[in-house]
Amino acid sequence: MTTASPDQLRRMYEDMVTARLYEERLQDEYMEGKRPGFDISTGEIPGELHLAAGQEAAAVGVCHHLRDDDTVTAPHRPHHVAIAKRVDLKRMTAEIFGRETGLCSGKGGHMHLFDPDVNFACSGIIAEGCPPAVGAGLAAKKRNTDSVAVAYLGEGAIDQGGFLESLNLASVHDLPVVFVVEDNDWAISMPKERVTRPDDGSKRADGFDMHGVRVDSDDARAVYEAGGEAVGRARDGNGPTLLEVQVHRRMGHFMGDPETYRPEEDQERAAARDSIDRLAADMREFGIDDQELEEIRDRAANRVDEAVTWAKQQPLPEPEAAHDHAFTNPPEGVTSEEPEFADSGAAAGGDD
Amino acid sequence: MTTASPDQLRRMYEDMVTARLYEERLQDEYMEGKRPGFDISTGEIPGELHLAAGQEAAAVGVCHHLRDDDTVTAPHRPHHVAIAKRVDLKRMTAEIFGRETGLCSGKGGHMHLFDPDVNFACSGIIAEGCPPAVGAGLAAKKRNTDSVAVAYLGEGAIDQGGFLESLNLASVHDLPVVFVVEDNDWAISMPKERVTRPDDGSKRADGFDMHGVRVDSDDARAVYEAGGEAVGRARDGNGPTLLEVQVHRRMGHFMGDPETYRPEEDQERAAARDSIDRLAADMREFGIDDQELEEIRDRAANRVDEAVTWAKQQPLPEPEAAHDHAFTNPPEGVTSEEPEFADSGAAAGGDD
Amino acid sequence: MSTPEQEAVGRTATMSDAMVEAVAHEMRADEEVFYMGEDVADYGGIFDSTTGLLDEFGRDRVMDVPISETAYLGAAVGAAQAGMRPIAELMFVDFFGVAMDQIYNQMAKNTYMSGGSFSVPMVLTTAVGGTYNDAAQHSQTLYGTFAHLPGMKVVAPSTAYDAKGLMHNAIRDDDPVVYMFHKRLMGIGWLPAPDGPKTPVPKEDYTIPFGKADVKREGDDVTVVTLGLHVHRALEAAEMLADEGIETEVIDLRTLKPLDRETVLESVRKTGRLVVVDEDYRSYGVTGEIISSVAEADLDSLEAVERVAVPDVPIPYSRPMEDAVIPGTDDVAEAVRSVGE
Amino acid sequence: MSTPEQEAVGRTATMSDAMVEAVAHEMRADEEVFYMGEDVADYGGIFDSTTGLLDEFGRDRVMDVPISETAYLGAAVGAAQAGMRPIAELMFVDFFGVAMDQIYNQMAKNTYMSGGSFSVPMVLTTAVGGTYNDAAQHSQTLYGTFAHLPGMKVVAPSTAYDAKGLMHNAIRDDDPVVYMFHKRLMGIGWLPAPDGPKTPVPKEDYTIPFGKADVKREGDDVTVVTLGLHVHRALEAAEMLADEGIETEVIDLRTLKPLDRETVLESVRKTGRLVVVDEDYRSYGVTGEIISSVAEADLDSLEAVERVAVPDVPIPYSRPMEDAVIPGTDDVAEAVRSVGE
Ligand SMILES: Cc1ncc(C[n+]2csc(CCOP(=O)(O)OP(=O)(O)O)c2C)c(N)n1
Ligand SMILES: Cc1ncc(C[n+]2csc(CCOP(=O)(O)OP(=O)(O)O)c2C)c(N)n1
Ligand SMILES: [Mg+2]
Ligand SMILES: [Mg+2]
Repeated sequence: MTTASPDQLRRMYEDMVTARLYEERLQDEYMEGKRPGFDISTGEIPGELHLAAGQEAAAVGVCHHLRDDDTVTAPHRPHHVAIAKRVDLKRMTAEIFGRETGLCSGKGGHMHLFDPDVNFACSGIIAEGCPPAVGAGLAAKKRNTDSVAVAYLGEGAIDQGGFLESLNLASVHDLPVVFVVEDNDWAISMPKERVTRPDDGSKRADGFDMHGVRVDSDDARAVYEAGGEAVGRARDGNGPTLLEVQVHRRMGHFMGDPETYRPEEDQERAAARDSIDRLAADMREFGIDDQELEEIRDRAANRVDEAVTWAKQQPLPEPEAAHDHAFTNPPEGVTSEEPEFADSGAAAGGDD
Repeated sequence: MTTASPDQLRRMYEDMVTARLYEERLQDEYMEGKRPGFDISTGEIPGELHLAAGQEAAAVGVCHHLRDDDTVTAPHRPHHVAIAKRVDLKRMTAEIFGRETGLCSGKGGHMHLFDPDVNFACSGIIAEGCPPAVGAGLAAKKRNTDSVAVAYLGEGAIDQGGFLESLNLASVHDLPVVFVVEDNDWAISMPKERVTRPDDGSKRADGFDMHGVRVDSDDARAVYEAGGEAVGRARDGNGPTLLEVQVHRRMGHFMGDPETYRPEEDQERAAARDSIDRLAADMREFGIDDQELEEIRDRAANRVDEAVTWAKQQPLPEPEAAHDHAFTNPPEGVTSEEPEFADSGAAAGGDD
Repeated sequence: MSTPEQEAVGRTATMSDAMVEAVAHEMRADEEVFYMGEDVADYGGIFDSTTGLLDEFGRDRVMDVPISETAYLGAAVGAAQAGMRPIAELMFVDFFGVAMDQIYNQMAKNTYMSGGSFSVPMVLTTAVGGTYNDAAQHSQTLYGTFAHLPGMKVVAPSTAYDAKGLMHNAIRDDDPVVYMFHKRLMGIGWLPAPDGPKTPVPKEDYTIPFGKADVKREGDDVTVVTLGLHVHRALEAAEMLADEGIETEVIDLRTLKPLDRETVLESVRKTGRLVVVDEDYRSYGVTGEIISSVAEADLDSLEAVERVAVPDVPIPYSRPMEDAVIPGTDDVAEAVRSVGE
Repeated sequence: MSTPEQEAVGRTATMSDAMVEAVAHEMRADEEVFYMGEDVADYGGIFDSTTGLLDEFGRDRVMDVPISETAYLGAAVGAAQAGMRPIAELMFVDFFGVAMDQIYNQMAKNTYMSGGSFSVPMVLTTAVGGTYNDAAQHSQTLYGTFAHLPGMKVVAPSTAYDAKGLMHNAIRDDDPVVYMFHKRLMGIGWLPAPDGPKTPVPKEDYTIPFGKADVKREGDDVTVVTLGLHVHRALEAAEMLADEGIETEVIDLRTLKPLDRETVLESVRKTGRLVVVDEDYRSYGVTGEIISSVAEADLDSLEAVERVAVPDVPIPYSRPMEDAVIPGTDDVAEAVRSVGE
């Protein structure tokens, strides 16, 4: 069993606080310039924004077992996972602000963050990050390295074919892949029980002869233990795991979501179950005092502020930059010349 | 438990023999004109041909619990299921021969047989008949009738998203749907264990909180019992079932398949396990004598011969018929007239 | 203050209101009509496509579905083949790839493959379009992709009036109709629409035929053919150009399948100059089809052509780049000027 | 008996042999190249796309995969992003709908969305085309569908010589390439090819650039632009027409993305008459793109145009109807005559 050490608790706490403060800051920045009357197409941060406040435990609990050469794919709600996977926070923030020096030169945005240095990628299409994660696992196996791949998805995504097919492919080849389902009880406005059976999403694994486990409480330490087992299993060549984690959606599905569909008690319940508070309480039991917690929070706040400040100073891309990067190589491929014997008659279409 | 009565054994035997003779006859007809040197684009029967000899038990064992108003969707290997579901054999054969009076006027062919009279449809795309079957079940539930829907698929199809998503949708709404997996051990050249986990496909149900059962021997009576339970459950509003049935592929995947990938022992093993022989033996135990079996076989042979003879006398479609039937209504929909107040200014695009 | 025309009709409505009104009318008239999609019940549709329907019709007829587009769009096909009349929503057209087999190998082909013995009376509604920085996976129109493939009727309204009449026709039609509504035209609170799409809309039901383009503005100098959001950008450009003395005819295709080649041709015979404006990718799409249709039918009528569309790159996220690739009013005006020279 | 040209090159090969030779060469040269698909191992590919590869390279590099196109094409994307160079086969292009999101929202867009920080060096091979009565779900080319969507290079060879050189380029390219091979051209035992695709093929490796059309036959009277199987039908028509005194220039596009508009334009400037022949659906596709490209670039060069393609219906099963919808040699000849008038 991988119990988190006090130092590991500190690291988790720091990343979780960073992620929380980051989301809260982005929320403010996003709303700025969109009012009055919330116009999604105005303001400093363009486009949709899906924030993950309340889901931090699922990010750190698994990603803190990962190395830079391990791959993570995240869905439309990626920031907390990116932070736990050590994605460059400044360039990620610049990307979210649509700036030229962003991770993707402003082309990707908040749902499509890519950082090759830590093998992090996103997709805004439900569950479609799963197959590429399986592919990263496959590459590791073929190359005989001990890298692993982790695919994050929401509990609403476990009804999607791309996820389900991935379970079989990972299982039949015993690939080093961990699927992490963040169960925040909601898929936009749809409560889990309206659209999915069974309630415990980790049971999906049973139909694929695969390890499945659910962490039934929003507890970073518990996730860390389950994540350690799953990542360890993958790294040691013992196959994939489906890990579901109970988290809580503290904000709307996306910014601007009125949440009129959501009972107030549910919102209150989610607000009351804060994995960060829980972890802080645990840390105190380990003798980590309030002052140290405060220091960590300050450090996190500074880091967030630095990233946002830096990002906002970055230039917007030139309009013409839109035409770059459709391809890595030139359109014609690795050559622009016809081969030499083209004139030998071989190119002329044969002997008919 | 739905044990098959002697009369039911007779009915199953007749349909199974009909299906077997039908496939053998089609094989001959198909090969005719394709030799020497097997050219798939010549001969009386156009296109690919996937025959189901050896899979008859799975067809009759389930379909003999069905009524005309129950829906069946079949995959690329549909003839035995069509026969068990009482699809018009003459018009089906004419369709396979590409004739004008075929079920689909020659437009569909052997992988795309449609018979609205008995609610039978096909798709040649793996597993993609599942969602429409779920839709038929949904319609039954909405209309509060007790019709059921059955989707057939091969064991290779249980890795496909369309099937897996259908399990959840049927389960979460308790729909009257039965998924029947015909496990013939092979998906073209790929043995089951190379591509799918687990071995027992009915276990897929476990991940969706749904009834799953496997009939582990190629035995029409056993399938009839399991099929009765599954169809009964659906008809009584108690939800879907995933039923896997062991069958045997006695021929190549499609006609012309050299089966060089398939060990000879496997071919011999499949040939030795004939569900028709097995059923005949059982019938003798019930006191049905050889003469009666012979009579049934003769009747079946006549029916097949009649259908093929009739089909071959049918005219080919006119080339121009290719342009019909893209739509049921005219391209413009239910009207070809602009509405009357179109001139009132409303049509002009408003007040800007 | 309403104009006399609006008085005649009764009131104006947003495109979303007009669409929902048509759906509600058909649901009242026929119990077999139902709506399924993600977030269409309590939420009322992410883009206001089902506002209020749950209250009136209940969960059985306004169904939230799992995020399983293949399963539920395919279920719509199955229910339609059983004689019901489902309306199934694909939240963004950009998601077509997770369900294209049901859309295209089943919904669109089953009528033909069955030789007409099966019908698939369903409507696939889907939101299209960019202009709000939702990046490469949430901003496309994919008009060309859907219009290219046979078996589906493809509708893309630009005004509330058209949206309602086309929706009535779509639901009553026995064939599969892909109904593409542009997010920017719906009149959603958080995504302000231009002025154009909010039009007078009769309260009663009415049907607009597919395959009849609508001349939204008459003009003798240049023909602009377009659809969806860009009808309004073209109209705006036409206003600017009128000041310069160029009279632009603006044709709103309204449907891509069937395509009203006749109206386009007639206009080009008058103007000789053709600009096609499209929010989809430039190559192998709408602009090519319109221009070559005219070229094939009457090459001599053509004096100058130009196309204005998204260059062949995915839609970028950041605003300056998105603005660069999605044709703006200025781009339309410039193209009109250039063919007018 | 071989011609002097063949002697120079060494030998002739079928298109399938030429493709496999290129794949095998690249697999020998680079351990990171591997092939995945259904029935690509023991079977050697339903359309002979992988004959013999299992024997040489073993199961780890020639992988049979589950019938899960989304999962394994997506896995190819993931492996490619990790720096490997997968070749992944979609058995028939008609199955694209079960995996289009991986193909188009991931494979094709990730390079762009990442601002070039990720590459997706993979080849998606897929079989296209009809002429053997495989009906609506197994006979399409879908050239237009793939060419319309940005981010993929799209290749469709018509001869063994081209197939090999284009395959080498496809595998070495750091970008996603969709390599569409026509079943009827492969030289499969059970689906006899016409004479044309079997050409002299050099034994050594060589690369043919994308975006260079090949003038397969020169002629001054009419330009025929086409690709794939229809290159051979056009060449056959050209032979017939030559007897009538009409000299046809036949341009083989070879790749749809990038598209060599220059070669087409040059030819039309010479002939003034343009026929585009396509085995895909007529509307919103290849024919429209070629014609409008010329119209846009040099309208005056065009004296007459015609398109020959599959009318906008699914492919019917029965032979007389399939023959009616897939353009034949006679259809091409007739179109050439009609623009030549
Ligand atoms: C294939 C597809 N269908 C629908 C959507 C629209 N969509 C975006 S997020 C979302 C809900 C996802 O719910 P869940 O997986 O639980 O993740 P959460 O948002 O709760 O984190 C939906 C339906 C999409 N992006 N892709
Ligand atoms: C989506 C899709 N992928 C691949 C195919 C090609 N294909 C046709 S049949 C078949 C094998 C199916 O195996 P199984 O489901 O076991 O059915 P069986 O042929 O054994 O009856 C394959 C791969 C297809 N038709 N559709
Ligand atoms: Mg959720
Ligand atoms: Mg099988």
